[in-house]
Amino acid sequence: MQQLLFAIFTMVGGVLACVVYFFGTNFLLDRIFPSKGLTGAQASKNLRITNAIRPWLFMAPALIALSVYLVYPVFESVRLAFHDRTGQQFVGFSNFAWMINDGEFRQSIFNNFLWLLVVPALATFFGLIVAALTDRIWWGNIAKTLIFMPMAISFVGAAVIWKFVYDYRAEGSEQIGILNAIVVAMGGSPEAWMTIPFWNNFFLMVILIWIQTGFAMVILSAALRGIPEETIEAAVIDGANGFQIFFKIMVPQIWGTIAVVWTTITILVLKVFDIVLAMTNGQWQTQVLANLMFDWMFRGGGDFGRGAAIAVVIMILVIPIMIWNIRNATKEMEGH
Amino acid sequence: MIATSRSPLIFVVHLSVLLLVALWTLPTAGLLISSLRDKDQLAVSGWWTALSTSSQNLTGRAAAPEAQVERDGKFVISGNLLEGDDAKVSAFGFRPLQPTAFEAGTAADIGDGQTLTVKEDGSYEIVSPTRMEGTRGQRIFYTAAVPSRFTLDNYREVLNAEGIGASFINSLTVAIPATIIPILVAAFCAYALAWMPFPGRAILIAVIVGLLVVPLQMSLIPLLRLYNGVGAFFGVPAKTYVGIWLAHMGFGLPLAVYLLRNYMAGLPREILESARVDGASDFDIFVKIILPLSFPALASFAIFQFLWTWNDLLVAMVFLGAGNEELVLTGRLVNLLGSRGGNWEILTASAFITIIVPLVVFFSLQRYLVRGLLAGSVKGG
Amino acid sequence: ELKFKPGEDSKFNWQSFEDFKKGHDLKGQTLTIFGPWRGEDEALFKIVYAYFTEATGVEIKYSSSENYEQQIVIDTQAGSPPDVAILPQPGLIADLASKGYLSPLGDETKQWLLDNYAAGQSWVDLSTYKGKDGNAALFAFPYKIDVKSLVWYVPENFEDAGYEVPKTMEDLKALTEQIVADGGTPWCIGLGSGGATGWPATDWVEDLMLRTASPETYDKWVTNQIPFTDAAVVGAIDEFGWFAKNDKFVDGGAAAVASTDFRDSPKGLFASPPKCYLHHQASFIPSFFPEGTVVGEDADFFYMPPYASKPELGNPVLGAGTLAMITKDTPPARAFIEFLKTPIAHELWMAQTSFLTPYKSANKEAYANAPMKKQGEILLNSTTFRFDGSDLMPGKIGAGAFWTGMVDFVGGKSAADVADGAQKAWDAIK
Amino acid sequence: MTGLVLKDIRKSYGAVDVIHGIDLDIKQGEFIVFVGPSGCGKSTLLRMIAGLEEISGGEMMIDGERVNDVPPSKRGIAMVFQSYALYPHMTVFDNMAFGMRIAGESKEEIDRRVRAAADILQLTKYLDRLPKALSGGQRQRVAIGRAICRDPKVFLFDEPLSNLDAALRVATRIEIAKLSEQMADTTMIYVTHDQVEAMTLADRIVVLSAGHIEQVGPPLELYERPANLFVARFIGSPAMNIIPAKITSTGAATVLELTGGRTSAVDIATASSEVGKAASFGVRPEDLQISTGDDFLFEGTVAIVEALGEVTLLYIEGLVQGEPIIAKIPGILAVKRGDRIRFTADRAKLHLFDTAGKSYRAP
Amino acid sequence: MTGLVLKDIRKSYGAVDVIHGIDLDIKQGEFIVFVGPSGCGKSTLLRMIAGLEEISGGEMMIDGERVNDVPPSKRGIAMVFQSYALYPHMTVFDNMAFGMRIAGESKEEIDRRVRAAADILQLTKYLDRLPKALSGGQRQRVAIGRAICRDPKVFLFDEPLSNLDAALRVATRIEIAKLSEQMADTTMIYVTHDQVEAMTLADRIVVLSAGHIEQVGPPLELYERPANLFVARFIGSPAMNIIPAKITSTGAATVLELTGGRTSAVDIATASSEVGKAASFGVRPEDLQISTGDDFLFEGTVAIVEALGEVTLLYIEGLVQGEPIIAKIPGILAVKRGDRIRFTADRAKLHLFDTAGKSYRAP
Ligand SMILES: Nc1ncnc2c1ncn2[C@@H]1O[C@H](COP(=O)(O)OP(=O)(O)OP(=O)(O)O)[C@@H](O)[C@H]1O
Ligand SMILES: Nc1ncnc2c1ncn2[C@@H]1O[C@H](COP(=O)(O)OP(=O)(O)OP(=O)(O)O)[C@@H](O)[C@H]1O
Ligand SMILES: [Mg+2]
Ligand SMILES: [Mg+2]
Repeated sequence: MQQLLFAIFTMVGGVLACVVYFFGTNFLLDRIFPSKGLTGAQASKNLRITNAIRPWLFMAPALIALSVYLVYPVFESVRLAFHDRTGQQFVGFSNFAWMINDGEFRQSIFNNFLWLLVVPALATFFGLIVAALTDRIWWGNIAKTLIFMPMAISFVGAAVIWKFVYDYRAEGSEQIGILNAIVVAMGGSPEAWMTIPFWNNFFLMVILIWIQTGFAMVILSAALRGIPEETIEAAVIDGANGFQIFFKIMVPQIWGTIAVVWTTITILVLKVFDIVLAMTNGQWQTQVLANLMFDWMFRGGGDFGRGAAIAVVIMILVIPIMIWNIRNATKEMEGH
Repeated sequence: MIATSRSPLIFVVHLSVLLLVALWTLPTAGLLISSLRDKDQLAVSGWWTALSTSSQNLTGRAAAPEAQVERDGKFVISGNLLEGDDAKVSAFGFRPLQPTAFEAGTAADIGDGQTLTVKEDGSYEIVSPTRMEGTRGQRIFYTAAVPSRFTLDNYREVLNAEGIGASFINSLTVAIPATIIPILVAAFCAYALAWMPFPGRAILIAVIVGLLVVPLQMSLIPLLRLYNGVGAFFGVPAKTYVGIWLAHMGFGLPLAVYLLRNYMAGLPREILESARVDGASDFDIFVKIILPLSFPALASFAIFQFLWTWNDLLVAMVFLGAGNEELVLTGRLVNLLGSRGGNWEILTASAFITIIVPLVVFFSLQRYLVRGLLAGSVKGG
Repeated sequence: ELKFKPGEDSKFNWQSFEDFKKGHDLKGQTLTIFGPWRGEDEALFKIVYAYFTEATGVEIKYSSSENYEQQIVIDTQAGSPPDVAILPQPGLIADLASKGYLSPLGDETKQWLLDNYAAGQSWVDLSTYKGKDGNAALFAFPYKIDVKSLVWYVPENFEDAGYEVPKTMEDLKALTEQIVADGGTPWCIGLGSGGATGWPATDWVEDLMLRTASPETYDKWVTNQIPFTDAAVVGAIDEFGWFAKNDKFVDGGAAAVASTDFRDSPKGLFASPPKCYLHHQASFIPSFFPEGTVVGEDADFFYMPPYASKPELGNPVLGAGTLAMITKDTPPARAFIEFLKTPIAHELWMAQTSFLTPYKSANKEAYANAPMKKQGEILLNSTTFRFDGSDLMPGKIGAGAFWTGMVDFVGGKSAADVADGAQKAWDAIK
Repeated sequence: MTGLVLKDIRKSYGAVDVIHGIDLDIKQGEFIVFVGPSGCGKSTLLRMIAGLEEISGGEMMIDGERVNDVPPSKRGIAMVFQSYALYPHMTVFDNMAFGMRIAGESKEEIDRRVRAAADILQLTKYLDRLPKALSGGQRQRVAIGRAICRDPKVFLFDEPLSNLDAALRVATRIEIAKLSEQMADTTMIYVTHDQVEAMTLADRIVVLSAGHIEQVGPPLELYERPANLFVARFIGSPAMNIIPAKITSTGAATVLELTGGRTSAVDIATASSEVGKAASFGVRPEDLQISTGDDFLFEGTVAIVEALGEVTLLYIEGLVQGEPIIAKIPGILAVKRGDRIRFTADRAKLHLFDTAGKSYRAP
Repeated sequence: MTGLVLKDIRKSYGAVDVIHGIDLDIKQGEFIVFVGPSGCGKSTLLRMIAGLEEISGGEMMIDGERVNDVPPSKRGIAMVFQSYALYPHMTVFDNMAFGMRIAGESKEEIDRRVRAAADILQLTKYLDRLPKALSGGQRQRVAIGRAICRDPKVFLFDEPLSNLDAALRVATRIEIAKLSEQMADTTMIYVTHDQVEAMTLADRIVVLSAGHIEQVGPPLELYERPANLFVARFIGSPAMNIIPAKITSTGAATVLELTGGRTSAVDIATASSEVGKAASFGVRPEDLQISTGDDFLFEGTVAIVEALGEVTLLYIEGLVQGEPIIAKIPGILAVKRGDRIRFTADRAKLHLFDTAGKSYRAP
């Protein structure tokens, strides 16, 4: 009971503090540089000042949090990447040199590219299809909830789930993995899916797609619902069928959101490690960068230098996406 | 809505959604059914077999010799292998290698003049001409058609675990502010990035996108060090709820800002302009126009942020601690699995217990993903 | 709240408790312990430390984590370590010691171990690491040991088939072949463990290594003084291959070995008809037996036998265990280490489950049941005790390349190739 | 062929009934204009014809077939939306070409037809722009162009010219008239609030009010013989002046006593039972003439003078309570506020309605 | 006070120049109407005045102060958007009350003013509805109501009545006129394409074309003395008929030879240097009269007869290439297609433009 009260109190307090900040600073800003009531040069001067300050007031908490929680660690990582395993001694590029010569690293890069090709595209695609189709049926919300479920399931749970899918028992004994059960039922012989090099990557990707489709679906569903109905009506009148409406009218209008979802999942793929860790820990040639990094960071005390160096590589891989986003944002601003 | 709901295509739609849903739920269904199964069955047979009557090879043990009674000069041990289960024995045996040597109902000669009979209903009888010795009962192998049987034991075990209620509250205490605060913070930031002109906007957006990629693991040590420093400096504990809220906020912000900005930038410009003409300041516009109109985006992000904070273990362990008082639900459940993480039956049940809250959140926020929020506001293309 | 009333049961050495109580009064202080025990183990440990609290008045805050490896690195690096850490990985401890995060336990403790633990030198060696200054010192205190050299079987199945418990490795191999000849499958081997897949095989190899090579070779192997590709190592791997890579010897054939979960694999012993007759695994495995299985009756174990042809190697025992160390030097932390030196601290856990100790003064009668006692005796009677080699190797090898290599090995790679790969990985981190 | 038939068509949004049973027979090739006050249900009706709005009650037939459940794309219609509904992600060209592309027309044909439509609508310069870079009127023209480009059986226009300037409006109106002439088989249904459009384009005008039909008929019939007060006031701008009156004598012509006290004879036959009843006397502003003699209908004070160039509007106050009487006199007049002026009108052009608003004139 | 001054205001979207330097002086309290063809830049200009569009060049002053960089909220304006721009998540009431709430008006005051505006605009029934449940015209009225409710220095209306029916349009127009009368200090700037609105409301009309001003002046001046061909054709509907002509004699009155071969004298003085030059002769449709005698301006064949009730439009072909000459004759005529008719016109109402389109009439 007491804990509950404490919990409620802290929750309300935390949220209130945040609200107070925004209202408070705004109030102060308007107080220090008043423009209401005032007219003339003073007002417009004050306004210009407030207009210059206000975006930063709005962004301040976010920017501070981002700097503390993300930018600072980035710099720290970069620093560590040039140091030895304890983070004490400067070693120059030797961590990177090691990396390039490391077979596992090269394997990870290759696998990561596979993941990047497959997962964002498929997860976004399925998410889009589900979001669009479920809007048209009465049990759409139920369907969505079911497809969203993998997202909500805890990671440990997901690992067990896929164990029950991919599990392999020797030929002849009863299969408890459904995939093998199906294969056997169809007359095939069971496979240890996780151990088939190259293809096992795809079996792992299936898991992430299975999870991330829910993400794509929710975001795209919100976007789809923002499409002006009239444009769809107009297309209906123009004689377009369901597919044409979907691909020629709806999809182009939410193109921006599709790109966002795709970007987000792409970045997530760069960071994905728990699936690999739980299913194979990079064995059977399924290693990916993030897992490799995790491995070097923490296994047996860790090697911060190499871990950080891999992290830096992951971060570098995102630069094209950043550039693409700058371009988009600039274009959009010209439009405004 | 368009009056086309009866087009023949709709069946295709129903079918495809059904197919997708089936594909997506099938794995989870496995988990659900598994969570309701007896723990020893999990590793032995596929979860789908639990749904139907299945023929299984089982091992039972007759009562110990001390339970024998003398009847007609013979010594008899009797009992029932199924112990009330609604199964049907078809065959039995007494040697592990020939578990189906005898049909149910027949008498098997088990040596020393003893006979063993197992009937269809599972009742058995060992008849011996001499008094039987030993402390352990005879093993009986039998094949039985076992109808599907489910149990809530796994759930009971999880729910009765010590401290689970407190952990539940801890999780909520973490997750709720860790969802609301970043949304608020991100929404303001997203608005500024979408609609307030200032130099460097595009770069800032890109940087935020770039920050999405920062691996969480990289930040933990520097941040905890910072927390310890701050804690020591102010003489407060380093691991507090505020600390973890802020941590979750920091990690969730890039995505929040990115999603929200994208959505806000798509709102019709005329609406904002008209508010501006109406004399509204940026703050008014944000609070009174943008926020209500961004509900779908806010809701979708809230769903995810809640989910992540709810299911998170790592951040909570590092920034809140792993002690008994502050342990979050995920931590508590993982601990239930024991040191070697073995107990799948616990795992399956706890997976479903943790999923409930996010699903409720999803369900309740889903209605904010509304259609036609902007309808009627502007005319034009 | 104390499970066993002090003074009541004579199998406990209450005197040591009273003595300890007299020597320590730290009322009002707290002690944070970070350990690997969760769930049932945590509950058992709580019962034990309640006596420490009772004796000293120190309030204990125990926490654990699924990812304790990661957690301890983060906590020590960030400067907020627990007072006492208990970890099962000497490799990780060595790393912590070398970074200066551990306080030495002193020569007096070292002497104590030599005097009181069976195969004391083994334990001292295990607990001695190089500190930040480069000087070796005792940094850890072994507490709670698992014996790994065990082979599990179902006595009734043996009886039924007329098999005998083998006394030598030759017998064991013969038995294996016998079972095959009888149409059965001798072994259940499962290496699956999610991200840690492969580790059960390393136990096999280490156990076989101790039976084919001298302990010194073993020690050199785990420190890479001899390369992985040494004939002794390759030989041990091939020995394992004899068991695991023969489709007829293992349930499901060799292909199933890597992908069967180690938690599932013992269940084959209890199937009807039995899927296998033998299972090599550490003392913890009964938790994964079907519900209701009584160890000692429904299932039992025997000591993984040595080769009759190599009597000079004696009765080596492979084991693992947890080691306690001081990560923040406080009086309660010191007192806790002292507490671990009392017989009562061992007996209390012995009287429950899953606890073995090489502590000679701990009353063997305190073991809760016969199988535990039997395991305890294996431990006490060992001529050589060696800690799990993969835990001694650097994390990248012992919890990485070695695991992966073994998975590849059962997948068809040759022992030489596997050893070569592991050695390359080792070279890379030097 | 029978064109379009509406039988007791109804529509309600939840509890709000907006269409209360519309019966209408539209012949193939006819040009029908819907007029009515804002919010009376014109767009809704049009959207129901298009199939965009579900029909809550009644039957709709196209070419003798019930189409209540036929999807829009199968009804062979083109529509111009009141809110344009342009595809925001497509250029003007693509917006117009979309329907044809869907129909699988050849590239050349599409190009030809789009360019022709763009030409008519003066959009050629803007073919490559996105809708958001267009002015309001330009957007509207694109919406029209989109409909013109297709070749439907039924054209639906929802206030297609409302945002156009006069010149373009006339030009587009003429284009639409031409279109309807060229495609004699194509039915056009057109919603407007512009009198001129309604009068010039329509074969028949349908006057709607609050969800039901007040009168249907050719434009001039509605203008000359409105069936009731509502239509009388709605058709014609400025609206017909209504002056309360009392019937004093009936017969082939009816004699009235107006509020002002003057009497007037009207060329409408009434039954003798009507004598003494109150009635509404109506005269259109443009039918009023300034009288200099004594033979006048009424006299009033000028409150406002609006000189539009071509005509002058005089707002006369003091005759009917509340509303001024409006007179529309050709040319520019030398009349000032406050002048007292007498008006007269052609007897044949006067109107008379009973208390329920129904016209006394035989339909 | 000096009202609003625009000095060489320019606007370009990227490479597209849409406003080419507008100079305009608007006095406080004046009612200015912008007219011009669709896409000529009216909305853009209005938006620049509102501060919603950045000014690419030139200066804008309100009350003597440069406001180029002053944000909209500080300019004391209210605006009705061409595309409504309603707040979709607010009820009609809240939409109208929003501005006042921001300004911190009291609850009662807000309620009073919103209800008053709703009353005028016949929106009272709909106060609780969301915009999406309104018809096009109703939405437009809400947009107007929103502006009316506030109490600004400058009102900006962008085609506020385009979706309203005639009656409501007249009513609302009168309301706006009243408003402007009541608030004599409030400047109104009004964009419309409706001639009547422009003529009746404006103190001055600004005729825009392709981003520049063609003429500024009081309505009647524009009607009677258009400065150039563009204005002449733009003001008045149907547009002025233009007939190519040649100046044959100059002086206080000018004599022309029209294409048809007939000559006509025009009451416009021209210099003698103009003799022999080509010119455009202009006559408004409503200034044409049917001539029965020999004294006619031109003769032509009726191509189309449009009877609007009040007036009849005759489209005469064969006189000028391409375009028909339009005559607007009061009343309903018994004229058929194909009839040959002679027209005459008042000399004083004729127009004459030089080859560049400039009027010969002194401004
Ligand atoms: N974002 C833009 N980019 C390029 N050109 C634009 C943009 N917005 C408007 N224009 C062009 O600027 C010109 C002026 O537009 P504006 O909206 O001011 O016209 P308008 O006079 O209001 O027309 P209408 O009466 O049709 O509303 C138009 O030709 C339009 O195509
Ligand atoms: N979704 C809705 N829910 C409730 N009422 C609605 C809804 N949509 C429209 N209405 C009401 O239905 C009536 C008819 O609307 P409709 O759009 O057909 O009018 P309209 O005749 O086209 O008017 P306008 O000329 O103003 O466009 C209006 O009074 C409107 O308020
Ligand atoms: Mg409408
Ligand atoms: Mg405009």
